[in-house]
Amino acid sequence: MSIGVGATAALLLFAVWPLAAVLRTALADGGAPLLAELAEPGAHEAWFNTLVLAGWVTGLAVPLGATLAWVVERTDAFVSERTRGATGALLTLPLAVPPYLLAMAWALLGNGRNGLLNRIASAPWVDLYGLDGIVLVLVTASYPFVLLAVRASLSRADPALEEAARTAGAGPVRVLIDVTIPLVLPSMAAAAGLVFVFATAAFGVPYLLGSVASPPVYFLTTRIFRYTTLGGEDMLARAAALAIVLLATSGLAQAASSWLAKRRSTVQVSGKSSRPSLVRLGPLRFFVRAGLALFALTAIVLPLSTIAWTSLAKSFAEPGTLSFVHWNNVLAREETLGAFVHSIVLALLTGALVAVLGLVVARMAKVTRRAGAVVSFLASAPYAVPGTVLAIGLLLAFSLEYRVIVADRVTFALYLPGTLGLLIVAYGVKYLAFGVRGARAALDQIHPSLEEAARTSGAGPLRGTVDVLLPLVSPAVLAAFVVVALPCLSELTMSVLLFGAHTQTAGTLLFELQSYADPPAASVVATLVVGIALVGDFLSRRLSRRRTT
Amino acid sequence: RVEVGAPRVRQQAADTQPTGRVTVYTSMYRHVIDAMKPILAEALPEVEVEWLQGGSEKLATRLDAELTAGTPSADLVMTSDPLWYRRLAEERHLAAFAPIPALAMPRTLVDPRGYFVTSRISTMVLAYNEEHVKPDEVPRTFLDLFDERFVGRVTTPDPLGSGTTFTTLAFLVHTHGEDVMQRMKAVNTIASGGNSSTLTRLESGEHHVGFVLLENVLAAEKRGTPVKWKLPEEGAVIIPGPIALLAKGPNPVAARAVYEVLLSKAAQEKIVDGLMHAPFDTLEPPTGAPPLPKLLDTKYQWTDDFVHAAVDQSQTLREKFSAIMGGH
Amino acid sequence: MSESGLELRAIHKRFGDNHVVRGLEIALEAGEIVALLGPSGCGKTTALRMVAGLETPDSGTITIAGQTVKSDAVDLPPEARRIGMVFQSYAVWPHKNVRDNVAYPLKLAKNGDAGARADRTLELVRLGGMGDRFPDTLSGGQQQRVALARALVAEPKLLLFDEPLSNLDAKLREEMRHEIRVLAKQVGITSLYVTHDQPEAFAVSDRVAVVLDGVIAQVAPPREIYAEPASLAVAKFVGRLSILEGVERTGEGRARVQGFELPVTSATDAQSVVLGVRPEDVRLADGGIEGRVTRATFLGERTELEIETLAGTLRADVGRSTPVHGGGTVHVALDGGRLYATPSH
Amino acid sequence: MSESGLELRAIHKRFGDNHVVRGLEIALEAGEIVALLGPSGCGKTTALRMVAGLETPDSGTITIAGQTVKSDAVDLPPEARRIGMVFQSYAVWPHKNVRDNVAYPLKLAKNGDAGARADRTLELVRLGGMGDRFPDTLSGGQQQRVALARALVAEPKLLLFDEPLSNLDAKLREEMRHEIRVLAKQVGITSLYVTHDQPEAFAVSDRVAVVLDGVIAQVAPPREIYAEPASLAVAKFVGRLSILEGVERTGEGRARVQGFELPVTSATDAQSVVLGVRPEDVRLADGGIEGRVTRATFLGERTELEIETLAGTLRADVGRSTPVHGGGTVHVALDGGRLYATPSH
Ligand SMILES: Nc1ncnc2c1ncn2[C@@H]1O[C@H](COP(=O)(O)OP(=O)(O)OP(=O)(O)O)[C@@H](O)[C@H]1O
Ligand SMILES: Nc1ncnc2c1ncn2[C@@H]1O[C@H](COP(=O)(O)OP(=O)(O)OP(=O)(O)O)[C@@H](O)[C@H]1O
Ligand SMILES: [Mg+2]
Ligand SMILES: [Mg+2]
Repeated sequence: MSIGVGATAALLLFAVWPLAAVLRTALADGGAPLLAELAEPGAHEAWFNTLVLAGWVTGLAVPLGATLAWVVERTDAFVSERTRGATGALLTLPLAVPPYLLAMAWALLGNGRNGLLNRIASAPWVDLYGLDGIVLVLVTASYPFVLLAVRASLSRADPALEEAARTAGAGPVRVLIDVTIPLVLPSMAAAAGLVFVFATAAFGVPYLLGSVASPPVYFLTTRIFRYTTLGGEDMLARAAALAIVLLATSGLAQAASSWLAKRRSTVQVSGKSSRPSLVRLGPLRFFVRAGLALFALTAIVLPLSTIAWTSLAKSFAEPGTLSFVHWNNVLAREETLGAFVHSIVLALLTGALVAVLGLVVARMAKVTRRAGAVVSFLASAPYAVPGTVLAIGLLLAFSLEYRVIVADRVTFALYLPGTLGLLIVAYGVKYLAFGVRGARAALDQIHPSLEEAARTSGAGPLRGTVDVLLPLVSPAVLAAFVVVALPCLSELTMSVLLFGAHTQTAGTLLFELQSYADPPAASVVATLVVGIALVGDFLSRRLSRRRTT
Repeated sequence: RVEVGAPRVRQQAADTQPTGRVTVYTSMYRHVIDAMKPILAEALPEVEVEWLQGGSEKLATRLDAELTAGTPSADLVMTSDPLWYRRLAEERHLAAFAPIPALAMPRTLVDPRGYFVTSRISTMVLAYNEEHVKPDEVPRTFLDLFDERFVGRVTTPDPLGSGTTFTTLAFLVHTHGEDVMQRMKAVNTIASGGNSSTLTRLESGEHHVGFVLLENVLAAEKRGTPVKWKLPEEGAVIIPGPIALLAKGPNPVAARAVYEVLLSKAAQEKIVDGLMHAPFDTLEPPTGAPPLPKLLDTKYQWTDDFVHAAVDQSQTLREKFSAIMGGH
Repeated sequence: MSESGLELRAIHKRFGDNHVVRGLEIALEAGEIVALLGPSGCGKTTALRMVAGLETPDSGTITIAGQTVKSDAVDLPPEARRIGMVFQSYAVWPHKNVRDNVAYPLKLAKNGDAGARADRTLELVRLGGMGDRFPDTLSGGQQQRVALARALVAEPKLLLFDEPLSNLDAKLREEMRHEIRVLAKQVGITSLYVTHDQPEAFAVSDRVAVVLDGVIAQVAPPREIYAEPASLAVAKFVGRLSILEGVERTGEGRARVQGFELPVTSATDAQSVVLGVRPEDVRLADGGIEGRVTRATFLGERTELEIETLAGTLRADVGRSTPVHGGGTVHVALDGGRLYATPSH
Repeated sequence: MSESGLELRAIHKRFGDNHVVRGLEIALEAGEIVALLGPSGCGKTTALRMVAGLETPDSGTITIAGQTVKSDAVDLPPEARRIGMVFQSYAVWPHKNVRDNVAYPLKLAKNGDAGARADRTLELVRLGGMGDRFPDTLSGGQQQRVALARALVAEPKLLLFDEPLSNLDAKLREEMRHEIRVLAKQVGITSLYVTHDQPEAFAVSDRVAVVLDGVIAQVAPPREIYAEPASLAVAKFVGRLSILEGVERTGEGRARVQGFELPVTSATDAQSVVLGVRPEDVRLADGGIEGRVTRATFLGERTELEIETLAGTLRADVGRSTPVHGGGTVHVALDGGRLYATPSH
């Protein structure tokens, strides 16, 4: 319990307090900045665009992710179980790639004037600048959330439910519509909520592809970004006011999705588990395979290889001439190594911190219903706060030194600016939601008697948790660790505001190169980031496979 | 009990010998910083200088937030937006200081009250891709960019995201009237990102003409580029990059010493190596660039009149720009 | 020969190296109920699922009501086989109410009258009036009856049951097995019923097929399979059995063990035999075989004894009034038994 | 009075409005095995979990081996109660091998000799040599024995079982219930055993406590509870029971039904009574009560009959050689019965 209290205190200090600092500025003078912002037509437009964007992204990513999940989990489209597993892994790769890198790649490939695709086709047939392009890129970045959730839910569902429909006379398609989809609807709804929030809070992609469109399109996040870059207290208050709007929007979406998810309880009694019989695709098999391959090529392989390839192209003017000159330049720079070391350390530490804290919070939510619900809300809310706003909150809250004084002596002093600590706090607060989510799902799958057996064997609550619960949830905790560590590896939005003289990260390096010094060198860093992320992803898969045996 | 306050002081302020750590927030390029490090180390062996390098706007956001909270962690700021320094000075966040080298600068490059001086000069020039722009088409003035012949071919950095660009916009509007923005709109100017992404758009041929900082083009020329630059006939927009001492900085004594070294000839030569102009006519311009006096001879002068207008109307100007260009 | 309800011919199925079903053959007459009875892992479920079309046999022919649904040339999908199936886990759809669950097969068959017919089938399984409730508000027994109604409603040619009662508690199980039999007979539907519970198989079926190791060891009506198991393995699986050694044949239909002679049937011609005895053929009687009671378990209506004799351990049931205690010496008479070939260890 | 093993006094527990346990009282002697037998939802599990400390009673006192573990003043956590518990779902930890599972309680008690003692306990539950295997390679019965070994190994003061066998198949269940009893007696440990299966309760325990609606309706040794149930509700729950109406007392220990007189015991002084008859007290006999056989189910060692008489439906068992068929008329004699107050509908 004391761990729970500690976790709550940490949450209040590191998550709630900085946000409160932001809100306070937004609500200064009786809410003047908020009211002023609400009266702005520009704000209305940004809000409207955000809703349209999030709506489209959700509307496309959910069916796409769910379809892919079904194909991977339930059809005979694969030659062997190995290819099934490999395809599943390949399709979740985008999770390991920062969305703004995807946007960079797509900007190169698909800008309306001279994107590579258009150059190859010698005709302007794609234009990814503007809302359409942003939607598409965000869809390719976010469908894996749905894929993972629906796959998990499909593999948990009692196959007899679907088989009963088959024997009742329904063909595979009818089964899909009448039984499978309703069964996975709750998990689809939950994933839809996540995707909606993801799209609402997205910054990099809307900025990179929206501001160069003609006319440019703005969203809540990019408008907030402008306010923050323009500087001044007034602007900060405006940004905070918009952040409230953003938070409310994504909060509503979250609430709606969890309402939808809970409305019909789908008790998934699993009897003796048998592998469900796979849907035989017959002649469609070829088309499904071709479709999968085409999708993986365009949505995953193409953008990633574009990034790698630009890093080798001599300049943007002559994309055909390859050389290692940028690689040599980047690798020769003193700070490159430092930045990557920092990022890897940050990713590992934050991943570990969030995985553990997420577990603690999820556990609290299970043990003490009401308090737990509040705490898990607090832990999940910051994900919906734009990184810029969160970073400003942290700057406002932690530019001062906090001293704990016992017996009139300073016993503990906390001063974060310029340290990796501040970045860990920022990343941790932002991504805690993932940790809580993962841990909750894992805990729900563990029969309470396993832990009770430890108690009756003589283990106290802590001991029981360590000896029984932790080992059992460790695959899920590892997954949460990876899901958090990957975006931290390349985090950009918050890092550029919070890094210190000695704490440059891969993200800030990338940003610096991209926007000031040397754009081709940025592709090198991007390639490195993606490479490290893919290696990390691969290693964690290996590790978790070993664990589950 | 919990106490909240300024962090522990790292060095006694009364100490007149410059020692300890000095933190500089700067938007200078990293290779320039790297080149300056040995100079500082030699001149001030007791002082450890920490460079926090980042975009001007990011650093401004960060410092604003720190100042709002009460304590800046920087001693010196050295970024590129003169208007912001004026606001900092008015809000009394800066300490007045007159370093000796500043006496040799052209007076237009020095704040008369001594709150900041120029440490380097960036120049906004015309740029075009020679593969796409015929010789007789090449723009000659800023206004030329927004001519009918360039419809859909113009790009600039985003004035709302980049300080140097905002300054340029303010000068154009101040000099030619608000009509300029209408003309930008009329040719579908894409104003996005920073100078470097603008250069990228020009290099790749996505756009053909625009304005961009001279230093970016010079750097590109070094590695080979189809983008050429041109000084506008009426003169370039020059953006002095100020340096200033923060009033509440943690280590003012050492900070002053660093301030002076950064303006020394040795350090300023590194600025020139970094393809920017130093604020002294005694120093050579960067290779291929016009000499300083030629630059300063421009229609776009930092008069009080302009500065007041730019500061007072910065908000309205931004709003108008947004409204005209679309988006906001 | 009467009309055929279901025929399996030479069915084989492997999972990787595991040859699970090894030439299974069985034929059901129309309207007949046959129970597949066998130990866990013997391939019962696999066989049933192949009949349903949920699993594909490696080879063999399956014919339902005269129509070949699976052969080398034909392979109908489950939905075209006109079957009804009841699963161990009920598999009642949680997102549909009871009526919609039951009406679903009718709707698929474009039956206009679906709701009304579903209600009538619900009456049949004694769930009248529950049509509007959702499955999560029903008890296990009620859910299983919904599943049954759903399987029956479209008048399939064949009903398949995979341990439909093993998630229910003992009392309910006894009630339901009777209900299932009555219903299937009333509707006159051919049924294949998988279970590993012997009394359940006996109570529900016309014939019992004992499946051992992927083949059918014996198919016969309950009485026959109980009284005349084809082998020791079948005998052991069908009801309790005590095995006595040191047995000699003493003539046609007679044998002697421990000096005690008794009437026997024989499953073998072998000379080296063991004697299988059912508990109800063991009586306490003076002058019988001597033994020591090693366990006496009072179970209510009967007390189960374990009696150690020189020939082996005997299990016997005695009424509650018989005074026996663990450790005492008793004499037992055997009323009958069956000879089996001595198993080779 | 002998040493106390477990005592529950006036235990109450509500879940919201649901008053689940309503003043439960029971005392076990040291070394005694008591089964809590009752229908689903009557509060057995809740009671057991309160003894374990996994659930907190609203009021009442719990004493284990003389030590008060829960009262108004005291509330020991589960780990301090010195109990062993066996769960219905086995709750064997999948990430530890068998030995580590069993050794865990010893390791917590800082017992240096943990591995060796775990191995000895594994021998006891007949899993010797399986220490290195992981639970997912074990059958259900083996897993449950691991759980049992884990509960026994640290020599707790009290063993708690919550339907430990209901996930196992019938044959295994019969074996295991005997094993559990033998082991508990061998170690001499006080045990509380929750089940809703009557034969299991009888086979495993010294005394059976029938729980109905959150209170204990009767505690007595199996024979007594079977022969002399305190009420009709208890009688119905403990074994099969037929109820006949139109009964009149004809003297001390005698009653008449349908003109047929029989010896009875009595659970009530009321004049308006019904007669409860056990199947084994029903015999086919000329001159008995006339009835029609409405169902005859051959189950192997016995055939279960349902006989409709004018006084009510009788259930009877007959041997396999008795020739009866559904629909025939029979006469039955009753060897005994018990009178209960007529239930008020
Ligand atoms: N999809 C499958 N893949 C691999 N092996 C399988 C599969 N399905 C069943 N088996 C194996 O085939 C054998 C027979 O399984 P089946 O389910 O038919 O047994 P069963 O007789 O129904 O047993 P139970 O009484 O336990 O349900 C088992 O050894 C099982 O492990
Ligand atoms: N945590 C809980 N919250 C609310 N109600 C509960 C809780 N646990 C049990 N109950 C309710 O208390 C009653 C008794 O439950 P309990 O589990 O003790 O029954 P049981 O006798 O063990 O039944 P079974 O034989 O089905 O296991 C049930 O109505 C159940 O729904
Ligand atoms: Mg099976
Ligand atoms: Mg229970």
